[in-house]
Amino acid sequence: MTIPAHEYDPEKARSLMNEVSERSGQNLSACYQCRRCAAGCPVGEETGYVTPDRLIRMIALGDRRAALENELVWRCVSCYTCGTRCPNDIQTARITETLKKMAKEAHLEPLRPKIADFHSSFLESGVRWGRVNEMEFMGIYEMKGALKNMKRKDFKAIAEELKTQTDFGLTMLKHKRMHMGLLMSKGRKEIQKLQKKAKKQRGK
Amino acid sequence: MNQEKASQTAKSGSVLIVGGGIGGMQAGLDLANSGFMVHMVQKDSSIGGTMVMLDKTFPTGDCSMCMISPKMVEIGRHMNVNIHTLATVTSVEGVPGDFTVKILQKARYVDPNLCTGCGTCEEKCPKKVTSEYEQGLTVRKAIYSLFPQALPNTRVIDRDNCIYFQKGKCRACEKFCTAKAIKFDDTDKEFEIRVGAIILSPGLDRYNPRVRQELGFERWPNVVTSLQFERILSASGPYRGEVKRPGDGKHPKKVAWIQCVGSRDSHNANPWCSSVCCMYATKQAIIAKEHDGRIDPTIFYMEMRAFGKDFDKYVDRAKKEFGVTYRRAMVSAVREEPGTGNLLLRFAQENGVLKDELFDLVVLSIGFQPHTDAEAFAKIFGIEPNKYRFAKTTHFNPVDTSRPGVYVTGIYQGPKDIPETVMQGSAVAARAMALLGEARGTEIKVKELPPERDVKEEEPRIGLFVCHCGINIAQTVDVKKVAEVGASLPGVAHSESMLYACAQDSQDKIKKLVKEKNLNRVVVASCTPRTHEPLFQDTIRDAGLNKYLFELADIREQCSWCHMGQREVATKKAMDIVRMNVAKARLLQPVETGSVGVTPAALIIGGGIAGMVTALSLADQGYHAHVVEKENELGGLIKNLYRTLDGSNVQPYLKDTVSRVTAHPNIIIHLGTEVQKTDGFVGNFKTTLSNGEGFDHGAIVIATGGVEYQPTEYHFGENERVITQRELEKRLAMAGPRSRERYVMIQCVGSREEPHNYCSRICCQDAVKNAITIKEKAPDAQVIILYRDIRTYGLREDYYKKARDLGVLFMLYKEDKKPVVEKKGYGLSVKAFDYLLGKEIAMEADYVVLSTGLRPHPTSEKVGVMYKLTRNTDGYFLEAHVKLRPVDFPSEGIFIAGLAHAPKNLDETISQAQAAAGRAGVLLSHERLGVSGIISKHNRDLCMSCLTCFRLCPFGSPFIDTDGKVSHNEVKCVGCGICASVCPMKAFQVNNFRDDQIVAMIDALTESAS
Amino acid sequence: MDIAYYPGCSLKSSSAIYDVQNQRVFEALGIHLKEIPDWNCCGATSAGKVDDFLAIAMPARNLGIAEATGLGEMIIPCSACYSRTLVAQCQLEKNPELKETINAELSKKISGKIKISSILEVLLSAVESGMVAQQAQKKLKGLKPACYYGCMQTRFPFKVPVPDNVENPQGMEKVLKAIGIQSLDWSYKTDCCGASSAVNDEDAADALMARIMKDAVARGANCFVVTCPMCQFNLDSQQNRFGPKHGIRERLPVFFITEILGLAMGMGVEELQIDRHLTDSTKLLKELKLI
Amino acid sequence: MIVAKRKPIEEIKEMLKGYKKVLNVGCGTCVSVCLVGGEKEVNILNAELEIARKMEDNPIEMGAISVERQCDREFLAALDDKVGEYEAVMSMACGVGIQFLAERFPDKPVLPAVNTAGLSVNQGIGWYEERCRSCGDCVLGWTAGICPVTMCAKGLYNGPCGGTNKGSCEINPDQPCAWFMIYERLLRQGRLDLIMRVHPANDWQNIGPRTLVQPGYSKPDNAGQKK
Repeated sequence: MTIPAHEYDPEKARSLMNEVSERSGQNLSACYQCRRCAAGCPVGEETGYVTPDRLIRMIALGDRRAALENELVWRCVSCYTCGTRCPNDIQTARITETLKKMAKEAHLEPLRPKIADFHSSFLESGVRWGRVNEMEFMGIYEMKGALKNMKRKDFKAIAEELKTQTDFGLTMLKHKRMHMGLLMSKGRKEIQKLQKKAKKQRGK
Repeated sequence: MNQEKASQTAKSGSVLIVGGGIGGMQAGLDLANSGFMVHMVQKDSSIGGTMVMLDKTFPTGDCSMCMISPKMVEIGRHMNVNIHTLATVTSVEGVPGDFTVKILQKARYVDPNLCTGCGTCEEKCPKKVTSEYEQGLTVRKAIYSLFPQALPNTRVIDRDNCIYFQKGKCRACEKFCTAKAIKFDDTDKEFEIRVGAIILSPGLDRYNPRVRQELGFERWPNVVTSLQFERILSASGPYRGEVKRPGDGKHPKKVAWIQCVGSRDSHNANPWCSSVCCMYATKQAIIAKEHDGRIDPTIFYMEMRAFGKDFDKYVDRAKKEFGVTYRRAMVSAVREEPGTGNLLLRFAQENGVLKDELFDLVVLSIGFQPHTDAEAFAKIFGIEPNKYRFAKTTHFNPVDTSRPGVYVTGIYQGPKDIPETVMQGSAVAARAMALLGEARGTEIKVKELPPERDVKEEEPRIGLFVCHCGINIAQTVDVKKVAEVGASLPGVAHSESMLYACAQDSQDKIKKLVKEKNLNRVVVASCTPRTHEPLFQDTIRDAGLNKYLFELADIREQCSWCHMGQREVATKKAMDIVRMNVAKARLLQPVETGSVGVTPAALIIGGGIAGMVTALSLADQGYHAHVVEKENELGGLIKNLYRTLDGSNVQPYLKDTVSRVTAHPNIIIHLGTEVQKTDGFVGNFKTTLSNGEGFDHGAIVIATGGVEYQPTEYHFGENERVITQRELEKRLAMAGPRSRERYVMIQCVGSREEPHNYCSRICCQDAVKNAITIKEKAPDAQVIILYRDIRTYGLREDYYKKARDLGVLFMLYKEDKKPVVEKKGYGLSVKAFDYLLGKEIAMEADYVVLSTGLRPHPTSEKVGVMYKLTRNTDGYFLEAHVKLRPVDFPSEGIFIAGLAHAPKNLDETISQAQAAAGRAGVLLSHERLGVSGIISKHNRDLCMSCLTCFRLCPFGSPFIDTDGKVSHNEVKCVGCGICASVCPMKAFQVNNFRDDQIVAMIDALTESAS
Repeated sequence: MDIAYYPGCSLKSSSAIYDVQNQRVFEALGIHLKEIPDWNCCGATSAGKVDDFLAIAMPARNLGIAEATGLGEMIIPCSACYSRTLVAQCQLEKNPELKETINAELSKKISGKIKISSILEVLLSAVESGMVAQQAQKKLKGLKPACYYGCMQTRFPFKVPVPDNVENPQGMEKVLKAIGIQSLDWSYKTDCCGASSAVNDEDAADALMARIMKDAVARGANCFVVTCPMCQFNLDSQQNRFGPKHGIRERLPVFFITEILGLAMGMGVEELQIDRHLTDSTKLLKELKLI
Repeated sequence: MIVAKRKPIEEIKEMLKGYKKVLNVGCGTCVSVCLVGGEKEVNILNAELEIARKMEDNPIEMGAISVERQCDREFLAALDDKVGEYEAVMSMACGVGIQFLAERFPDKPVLPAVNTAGLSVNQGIGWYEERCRSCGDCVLGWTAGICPVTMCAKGLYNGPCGGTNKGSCEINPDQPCAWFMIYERLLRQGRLDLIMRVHPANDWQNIGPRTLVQPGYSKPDNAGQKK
């Protein structure tokens, strides 16, 4: 089965390139496909070999669907190895971060819901209390996971997750590493106001 | 005001050359051989530069030292060249023709006049220091010479590491120096010289990969730089040429090269491409494989930039014959496998799958970068550096710096390979000759010689001198015994042994003995004739003997060095060698060396830019230049070239050049005609043209140029939307691109595939240039370039980056999956396979632009036959030596410039044209040309004109004379001896190598054996 | 000498032991950590992935607070917080208009006058001043540490000044050398431990950590020394998970650099709360007779 | 010119088996030009023989002399006082020279060192191709300068035979068919009608050695006596 040829549309390609370049602050067209980033990417094997160089190539050729829906966008651990060693100074980790936001804006179902839920729960907790409360944000994160499993009626996964989390909690308690109190920062209102303001601006 | 002042004071007839690498040496020799005094300033303790560190060179595999040391010996002995080592220039004042230069020379602590370079001091010196020359792989002593063949080979004391200078003890070197040459009280010296022109050839530093810790240099012992690997490969290197790895001395089996270390990296290192690393990595892989067949070489590269003559063929040979694996994927980090010292490289394979592979040795192909003091250097000479601190030059004057009278050659002008450096060496020589034309010959020394004694009737009275050469011979051969036995040989009137036959005092002794004992032949038993024969010949000539009454018996390279330690056998062999040379000496005859006049004019075939630039340079030097052009107007290929890559405007330059050529009094232009016939020989050619005109001239420059390949692929000719880069360039110059227009360019059309497996070198530049023009004028235009390797080498890499920044899309294609072009509506559709996404891409184009290559000019065949010039398989003329004589032909007096030699860019053509003018200038600067003594003599009585010699002689000296019989033109003869060996009637005999002499040597050897 | 101190959320929860150690060790070195009042979470990597504006705004507020204390330097032990705050400061410098919109909402405005230092920069200044050698007299013979920096200590999403070599940092090695400990060179010093993916992308994280562990073990290290609580927590808590998965039997204690310094200063294991590691760390110390 | 090829060393050794002292005579014209019988080749052959015989402990003494031409008796005069010292004479000249030498010294065995191979052109260094079989009745005028006797395998006067196949001779595809070439060249010269001429068979009847007297000269009446 030969993969169907990709129709290259210069307009589409340029608009995707401009959007990603601007929002990530990276000059994608500078890439000369040396594949150093692929060799250096620690999660290269986990993403089904969708490595940073191929991600840039998707964007350069205007393949928006492929660019937004691939494993690298979600599983990139933002370790910035690719960008630090890129001879043309392209920080692909910033590109995956941008593509995560673009995927969300395009209401695309994240390929790795757990990762998306983790980061949204973490940040929400941070903004809500001013400081991240581990017990609370992990709770919300697990709830979101459980809800998804519930919808899929995957009770075994829920049970398993519950078991690992409780075991983990117990060892943390045993080693007196479990923090019980509630961390807060009074000035969190300023952060929340900034967040609202930014959302309004983005909305325009 | 300065300009007139200079012309009042007479111009200086000497030239300063800053930097003693191959570029500086070429310029020095050209100038010294054409009547100029040369001052060569070198900051190291010996000349040689980077090239002497190399083991072999590409694409021929010639050993670098064998090529460069004859040039070093020649420049070392040249009367008109003063070499100031350990010296740097501190200030330069004045104007072209009259510069005053201050030079600071560091103390050497060894007296050059006394030191004979025997090396005993180095052996006895206790202090070990890491050797910079050997790239830190091994040690040298505190008193040392840079490398075995150093020139001058006077030792030098490294003050910072010498125990005496640091702690006041030791002085071992002084104790053991038999020549008493050590001078601890030596001081730095400052002196001033006056020169007419300055040539900068300081070379470059190499990129130190230590700053890129992820590559593991100086962290994992088995990661070496490419220059360290050159030393590992070299027979004079730390491991004597045995390929071992520094970590544990094991023989590496899997060896990896990582390309572009320090180059093509505007983020972490230097943005330019260093031009030579792709090829030297390929060469190192091949040579390593030759040393040790088990080695499995892999080269990790980004683009294989094999743009030079026969380079692509060399890379193909590496792949097919030597099994070198080329991986188009860059490595991110080099990790070491704990415990084994092996190195783990991870890379992305073509299908995207990541692979870990273990290697025994990793070689980092490091590039060049300007010296750390490049800014200060430029300030001293008052020249403008470009933004990367190279010397700033323009496209149309590639060897002129921003300051008149100061010229630049070699990699200080931009990264380049050895042939281009040598070309620029001759080019700057030409520029200096043009500037100081009238001062030629005003400051050089000429040697007076006593009259030659007539020894024809005398019985042979041979003087035999057997040399110790310090320890080099005496350690293995019983020199005294050889001298004693030698004394009894028939014809020997005097025999003795000497500590150093080549030393100044021994020379004087030989002269005294020749006069006192009325010796009429001299045999010296010492080292290789290659380096010292001219020295001894001049000595006996000073004593009034014809210099060919001399024999050098090599009992060092051919005896003591290769039989180290076997005393009796070596001594017996030394006696045999001496007996043979004495036997030959008995039959030596004096040889008269004639000379021929030189017509100070040159014939230049081809009126393109190469021919015109050569003509202008020669005319400026004061010679007449006959430009013969087939068409009815000058200009050649660049008539349809508008802009160069860096935006310089070509048409005004062309018009200006044509007008200067037509206006120049020394240039005679013959349009619409070709060369009918050329007779005569170097210095005395006579040419008649097809239009009947005829003239005499002393040199010939072949500038027949090339033609653009007319493509047949991709529906060219059928569909008018398929155009070539030239047509696109014209179209852009006239109308400019329209917005949203769609261009797809295809590279390597008609190049790099059989039967034309070579790179035409200019098409990548053309494509990138036009792409930039389009994108700058119409940012929303689509420009896609389908390429096999973008070869924007050297400082041209900036434009490849600029094209990408402007949004030009570059897509790789391979020879076996070429793009497919079809008609689609009004425009065209192009399909190509994208290797990164692993799927086909369909594009649309209003224009498909073919980057067509170059072909040799159709007249090359005729011109080649006319002047007996051979051509390579691609039809380009074959120069005398691909590395060190890129502008000469084997036969004297004929030179080459421009596309006729090989495809090249406009600035490189201009460099080569100026170089050809330089080389021709050297020849034409002599009133008379001395003919070498060691040539073939022809006995017409024995000759039956069987024409075998006529057919075989590569230099065309036998010719069919007016009486129908074969005659021999001694001026063309270089004494190679082919005719003497094939002549059935023994009518040819080479002076000093006659049959009877050689038979006498053989008999002398066989008699003693029986 | 006083210095502003930003602990960050993890030093107040799961990695509280690190907060304790910082306080004690720096106190002993005569460097008084002044925790900045009412600091908020820096957003860590999540902000970078979810909301670019917040990724700058959250650390910006802390910068405002830190500058208000009037101190010239702020130490941030956690690599993630250090990276986020330093990047925010540099981005605000480069982008006055963004600085404007953020300052508008902040009670304590930013003017960009405070130096953001990683724990290693401060420790190295203490090494130079001789305080470390003077305080940390006890010889910890037998420790063969692999110094593990993780990715955020030397690599950043934007251009920022990096005080150490990006690819082969030597900060920890120098500090340990000052107290007589020779650490070994290895190939995975700055590789990523997976950070949050240890929770939300186990296979990827385990593969990363296994590679790091295998090289350290093969090099003959008997422990890790780290400065980042995220790396410490991951390596410390997940050895029992990725070990069996990738066939690694060895278990290496993961010390904070403050723990090593504390021991060398004669502090006890309980005092430094070294006994609270999830991978046992006291067994090695007993074997080497260091406690 | 006349060309020849050196006989294999075994055959020469066989001929010289019985002799201890042999004079080897070189010739300075045709065989020198074709690099088989000049002064150099005489020395080389002598060296080969002396070494070979020495190794078989049956040494031979080889004399060496080269004359300008062995087909002119004046040049052979130089050998008169030399031949006596030798048991046999070897000649490296063409067949003409060898026989003329034998006629001059009838009591000495004269042995050939080369095989004469006809009248050839010099295509390259050491590479010769035959053109003429000297049949004595030249037809080149009618065959556009291509000799059917030499160039055609069957030597047909009125070819081509039925075997031409696409321009090559039937006996060997690399061998061009002479008559095809004749046809082509005559066509080009517009003289194709000549090919239809029937040429009567040549008179090959048993003629002995042909004697030729150039016009204006005459055979001296005392011819036939030994000089």
